[in-house]
Amino acid sequence: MTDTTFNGATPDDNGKVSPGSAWRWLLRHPPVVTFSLIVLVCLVVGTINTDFWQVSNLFDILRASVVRGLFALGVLVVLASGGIDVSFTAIAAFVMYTVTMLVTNLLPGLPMPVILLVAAAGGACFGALNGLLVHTLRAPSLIVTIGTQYVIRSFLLTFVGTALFMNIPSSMEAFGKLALFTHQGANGSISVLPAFVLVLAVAAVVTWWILERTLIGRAVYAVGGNPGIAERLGYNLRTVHIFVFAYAGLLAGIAGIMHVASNRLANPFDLAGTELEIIAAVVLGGARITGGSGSVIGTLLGVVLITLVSNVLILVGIPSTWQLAIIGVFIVLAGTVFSLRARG
Amino acid sequence: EEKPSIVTVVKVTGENWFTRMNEGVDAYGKENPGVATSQVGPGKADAAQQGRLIEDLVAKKVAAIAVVPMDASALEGVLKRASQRGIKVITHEADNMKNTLVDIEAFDNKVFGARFNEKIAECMGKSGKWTSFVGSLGSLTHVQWADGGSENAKKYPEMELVSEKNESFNDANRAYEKAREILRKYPDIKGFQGGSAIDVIGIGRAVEEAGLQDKTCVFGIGLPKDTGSYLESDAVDGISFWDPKDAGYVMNKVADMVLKGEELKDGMDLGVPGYEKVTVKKGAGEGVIVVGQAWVDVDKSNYAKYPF
Amino acid sequence: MEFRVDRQLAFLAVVNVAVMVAGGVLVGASFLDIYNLQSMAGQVPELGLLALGVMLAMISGNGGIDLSGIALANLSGVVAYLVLRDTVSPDDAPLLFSWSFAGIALLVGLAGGMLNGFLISSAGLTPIIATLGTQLFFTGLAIAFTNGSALGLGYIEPLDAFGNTPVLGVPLCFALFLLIALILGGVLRYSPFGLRLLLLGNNAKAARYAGIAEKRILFLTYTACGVLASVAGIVIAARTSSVKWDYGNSYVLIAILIAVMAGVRPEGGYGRVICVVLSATSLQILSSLFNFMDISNFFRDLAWGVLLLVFLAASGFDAKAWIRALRG
Amino acid sequence: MQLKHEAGAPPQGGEIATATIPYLEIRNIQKSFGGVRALKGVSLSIEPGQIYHLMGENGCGKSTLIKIISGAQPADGGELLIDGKPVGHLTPVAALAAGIETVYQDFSLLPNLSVAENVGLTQQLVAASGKLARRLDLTQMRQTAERALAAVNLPTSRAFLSTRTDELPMATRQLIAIARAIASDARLVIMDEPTTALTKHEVDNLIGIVTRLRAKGVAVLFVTHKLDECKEIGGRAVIMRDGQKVAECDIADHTKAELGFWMTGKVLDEARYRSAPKFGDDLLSVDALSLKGAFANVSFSMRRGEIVGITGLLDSGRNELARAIAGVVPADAGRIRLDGKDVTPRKPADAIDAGIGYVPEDRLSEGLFLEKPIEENIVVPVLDRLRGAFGILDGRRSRELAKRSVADLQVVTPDVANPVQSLSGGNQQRVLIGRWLTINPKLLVLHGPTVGVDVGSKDTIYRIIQRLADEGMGVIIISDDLLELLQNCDRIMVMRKGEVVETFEAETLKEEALYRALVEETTARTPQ
Ligand SMILES: Nc1ncnc2c1ncn2[C@@H]1O[C@H](COP(=O)(O)OP(=O)(O)OP(=O)(O)O)[C@@H](O)[C@H]1O
Ligand SMILES: Nc1ncnc2c1ncn2[C@@H]1O[C@H](COP(=O)(O)OP(=O)(O)OP(=O)(O)O)[C@@H](O)[C@H]1O
Ligand SMILES: [Mg+2]
Ligand SMILES: [Mg+2]
Repeated sequence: MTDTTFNGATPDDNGKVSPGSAWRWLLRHPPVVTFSLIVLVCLVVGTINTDFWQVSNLFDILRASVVRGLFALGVLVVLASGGIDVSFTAIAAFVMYTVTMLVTNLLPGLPMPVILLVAAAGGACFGALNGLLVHTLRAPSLIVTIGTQYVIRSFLLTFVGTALFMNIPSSMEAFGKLALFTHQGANGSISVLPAFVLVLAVAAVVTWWILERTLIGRAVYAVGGNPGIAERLGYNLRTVHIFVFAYAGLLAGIAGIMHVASNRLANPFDLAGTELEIIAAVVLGGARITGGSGSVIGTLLGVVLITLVSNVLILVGIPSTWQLAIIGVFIVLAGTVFSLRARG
Repeated sequence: EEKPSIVTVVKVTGENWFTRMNEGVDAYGKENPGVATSQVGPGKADAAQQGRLIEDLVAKKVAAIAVVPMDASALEGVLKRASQRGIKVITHEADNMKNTLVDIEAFDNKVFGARFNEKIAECMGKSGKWTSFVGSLGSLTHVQWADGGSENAKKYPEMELVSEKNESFNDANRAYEKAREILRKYPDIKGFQGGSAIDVIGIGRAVEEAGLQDKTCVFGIGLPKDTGSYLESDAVDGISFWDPKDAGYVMNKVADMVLKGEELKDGMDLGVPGYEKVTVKKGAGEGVIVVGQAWVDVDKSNYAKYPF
Repeated sequence: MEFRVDRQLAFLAVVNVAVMVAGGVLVGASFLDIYNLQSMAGQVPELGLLALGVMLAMISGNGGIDLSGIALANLSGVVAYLVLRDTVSPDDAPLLFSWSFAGIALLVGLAGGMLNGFLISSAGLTPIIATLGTQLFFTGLAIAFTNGSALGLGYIEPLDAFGNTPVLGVPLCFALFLLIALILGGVLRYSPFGLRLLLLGNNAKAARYAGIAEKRILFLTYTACGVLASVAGIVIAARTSSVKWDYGNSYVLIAILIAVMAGVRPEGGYGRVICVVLSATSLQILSSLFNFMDISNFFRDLAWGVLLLVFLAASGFDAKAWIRALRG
Repeated sequence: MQLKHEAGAPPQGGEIATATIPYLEIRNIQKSFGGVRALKGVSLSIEPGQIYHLMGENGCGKSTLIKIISGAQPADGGELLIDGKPVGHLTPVAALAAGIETVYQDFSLLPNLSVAENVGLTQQLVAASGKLARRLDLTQMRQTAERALAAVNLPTSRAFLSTRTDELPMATRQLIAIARAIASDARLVIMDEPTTALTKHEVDNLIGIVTRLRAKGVAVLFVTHKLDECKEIGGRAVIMRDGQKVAECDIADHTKAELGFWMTGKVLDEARYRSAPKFGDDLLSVDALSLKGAFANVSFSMRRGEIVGITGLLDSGRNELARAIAGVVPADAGRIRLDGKDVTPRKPADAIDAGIGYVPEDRLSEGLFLEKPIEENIVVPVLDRLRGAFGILDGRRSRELAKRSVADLQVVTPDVANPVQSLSGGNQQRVLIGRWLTINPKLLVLHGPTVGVDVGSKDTIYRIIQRLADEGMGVIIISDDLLELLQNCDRIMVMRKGEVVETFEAETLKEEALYRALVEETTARTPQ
């Protein structure tokens, strides 16, 4: 029961944690680690190729971070509760394709907010299903969500459709083209910061608020910290399980729509297979795969880091064939840093 | 039940390209009650899955298999076993395939690539930076087109090929992000040559957003329906393709001929537009390669004529 | 230590037989003829070997899993070929080529496995992160080395024979798979190492207190996973007579599926080789059956997913009943 | 064992008639875990403003009863009434809402949450009656936390409020658990062995808190083994044995001897199991052993056939010392010599090779492979010795070995192939001891050898310990069961704040003296 092995931080008499070394401080604040990595990458790339310092580049990284970011926020919540989810890409694909198709064929005039609502609701339903299964089967969520991923994706492709189609609803296309900032480049080439980055911003704030400022948020961390004790203290595991997966599903639904809107086409084959990369981003943001930790800011940084690494390789002149290997190394390194933290 | 069955195996089920091809396959089946035609394909674009699928068809001992390989070399093994089992093997888009009786190419890929490049050169006034895309470095034809293009570009000393053969992994979004990145590194780039059928979609979007419709020339393979909006906005200047339906039809027809023991003669007419006068040449293995001139060039003016 | 027939084993055996019979009925004799049996057997090893790796990882407990299997398999094939391409000519010395190919592939697998083992046992990464990272890393290397294109080995008699030729009616690669399974089963059941591994997975803390060298065992286990992967890589190269970085990109999840269906406890401490073999074969037979009946591949994946969930539910129930039986 | 009856028949709770309806009434509560009947029908009624001491041997069902009252575990049978109204199954939230606050034996703190959250969240959870879709009131949470922490003399600085609880020492954690219980206005506060980690000073402070609660009409239910504390606090004693309530009475009216008799069912004759020890030559010498944050230069030595007891409060360093000797958490300075050879272990394997066997404190999580056969649990340290041809395990020999030690230690089981899970606590413990006998160790370290084990088994286990010592094995017993130490040891070392402060000859030692040495205050731990 009571494990009395002392970890590094021995409090002095008034129970305050004695200030650790800078290194330990770093380990205690994972987002800082991630941030430093980002700065490092930027400096390296920026010195190799000064074109890196361009507004358009910033815009592109932000744009490319939106869908990933939405996914990552969902994964963060699941990880924090001690679970793991690999079915969100399937959910996103299903929702984005089905919703887009229905809207196009049935009520093309549907305004964007409504579409988003529908997608969010749809995603949440799938997510809730995940949560229910994880809770009732009492099986590792990784395995469960692998199962649901298969079911959802193949249901989509078997019964809903497989055809890529371009004629997405006008409201979605308009939303995708909506510009927040427009920047005139040297050669008169324009680069725009699309408005839908705001969706990520909003999602991030909301997620932060839920996690830090509501009971359910604290309950998520409580369960992630020690489910047995959490239950004994009156936190309802069932609610938490269903919530986290439903929330991940909800964000996935929205992410799917963002993907279509920015892409101006709906392809049911898209997104599949990116789930592990997203989880990696969240872990790079300092969330522990074992649950009970992780922060929104860290997660966003993790996403930026991954996007950065996969977006600057041409600039640096690295053949894109090295991209995966580099990301892999990043994950291993970050993983090591954080495992040190876990033991530190 | 006893009529010989010709099974067409595509890279992946469901993509518009292969859905269109299916029409050709079915069409041939309808016109020729003598044979049963059908099309199958893996649910994921994975050479392994395609291999396993064929493996089972071989075990099932169908009469003929017409394959559009995900990855030609990954199928050599299983197709060898197929022919050992007396199954007639026809391939498409794989002129380096050894274990095939007949490989069907809609056209000579190098020439096709050259034609793209010619168009691009035309459009960009035979000078400036240009680049090429491929679905993946693994897909042979894409690479051949890219090479054909760069070959042709040598004629024009002012044209400079930069960071060639960008992989889009058949994902419009990846193509888009690659294109953005290139536009950033080479702001003055003028020409893009698309590889996979969705490359032009991604490139087109990037160009459109950068507002460089008039400053750039985007050509590549693509389907009219998918590319339409970008043709309209001049983000994509022109696409060429061969009709997958015809390809599917021809594959099955040739398979049928092989089954009947009819021989394929140079210059013969396969009764499908673009394949009226095919050239037959020796293939990488025992088999032959049948080459047509089945390309279709499409631009803003005429894309609406094509229902796919 | 006699041979136990537990529920899972019986169930899987029944499934195998049932699907075979179903095949015989729905498709006819052609499904049961020797050629098809051989062809199905020939397809099992690739996934089967990877699944065995996943099983080992899972048994070792603490969320043990190996996501890097197929990536390492492809990498070992790629490296082996690239090394030999310019040194040994497959046409002049096919036998030498084949053996050295296998040798190098195994070495790569060994190295990759040791990397995983080190990261998990010494650097203390959670298996899922470690193997996720190495998965991308291995795949990345394979891409970088090959520029993403497939490398055809061409026809190399011994390799091809290993991949495809039946000996006494049994495809060689399948025989090898069975042999490996047999050895692995023996090790798990009858060797101190195996027993320690199972105990470690059952309760890591107690294992440490009992003097079991946790790190060493974890290291060896993941190293073994790596070697198994490279064997899979050899099989793949032999059967497709080519090597490519993204071959079998859908295998990661299927391998886990097989392991879970075999009743391997994802929490660690329990798993039987024989069950993994049977669950691999049953999946193979089922998917072949679907292909024979040209049922859409999407539908097959749907079936997989449902199967997995059903098995989870079933095993969850089993476990409880089991405990009850013991306590009552 | 014979019972002397002059201790008199135990008085039953019924004897004091109560006019008011009790706040909480428990009727015939039953609970079983698989085989064990942890509670065999317990009834009890709790009056407002009254203090109760739940007493009984380890494993008699105290914690289980508490878990049921606080809704942490459902009862199998019986009923609970609050203010005379039946409440069926209590959920944790329902119990809290009804004003039942609990300090669990394992503290039940959330390791990854801050002190403030651990103390302050529960209240809001209850206010929302378990519904999680609520805003979190940070200021309220902080104020609640500050108030409660102040009450137990813990700092209320922001730094401390935002510390993760898993970074704090045991005593602080236990105080936080207490703070959580008194944070919101409770009607019944349950404390399961709340003083295991506390110094005299902190205990006194706790007693102060209790009296204040009582004054406010709050009922308090203590679980404790420390009779002196009970006497000091006063109130009613509720005595359990083997899952049943055997007595209820006013604690002032009865002597420790009587209480002890009712608890154990036999007169607490301090009769020592230890008789006529014959010591061999020097076996173990520990010098200047230290582990940062746990214990500092501990030195002692012992001879063959000697039994040394080590005791102290929860974070006195006794547990770490035991673990260090066993190599589980290696010491970072000092040396351990066995037979003159330096064997200072870096990991358990080293200790085992050197001939040191360690029976850990927590059987279930540190000792046993619950789902695995008894056989494997026993032979695990000697697998290499059981290798036959080609390094294959020799099944027959390992079975023989297991059978022999099962017989030797009187483990009650039909078949060594059964999972150890199917055994009762006492038997499980004997399996663990059996495991170490297979390496016939020179030194056996027993950490809480009879926790959760009942009288019958205790007796058996003690006799085994004595036999081993007589055979010349050195034995170290780490325990907070003082009687256990007095009955079995030759010497008893008392640790405080990581140092061995006193060493007694057990022969002549009295329990009171030992207890005083245990909780003696040296310096104030927490500033006022
Ligand atoms: N979760 C459980 N599963 C099975 N048996 C249990 C469980 N918890 C307790 N027991 C058993 O129930 C009985 C009562 O346990 P309980 O913890 O109530 O004893 P206790 O009086 O609190 O002992 P201690 O004084 O050591 O805390 C013991 O036999 C114990 O082994
Ligand atoms: N904390 C616990 N968690 C789970 N199971 C427990 C726990 N403690 C005891 N048990 C189970 O409770 C049962 C009896 O435990 P208990 O300690 O009461 O045995 P016992 O009555 O002391 O037996 P013996 O007389 O042999 O000592 C056993 O089946 C044991 O597995
Ligand atoms: Mg207790
Ligand atoms: Mg008993």
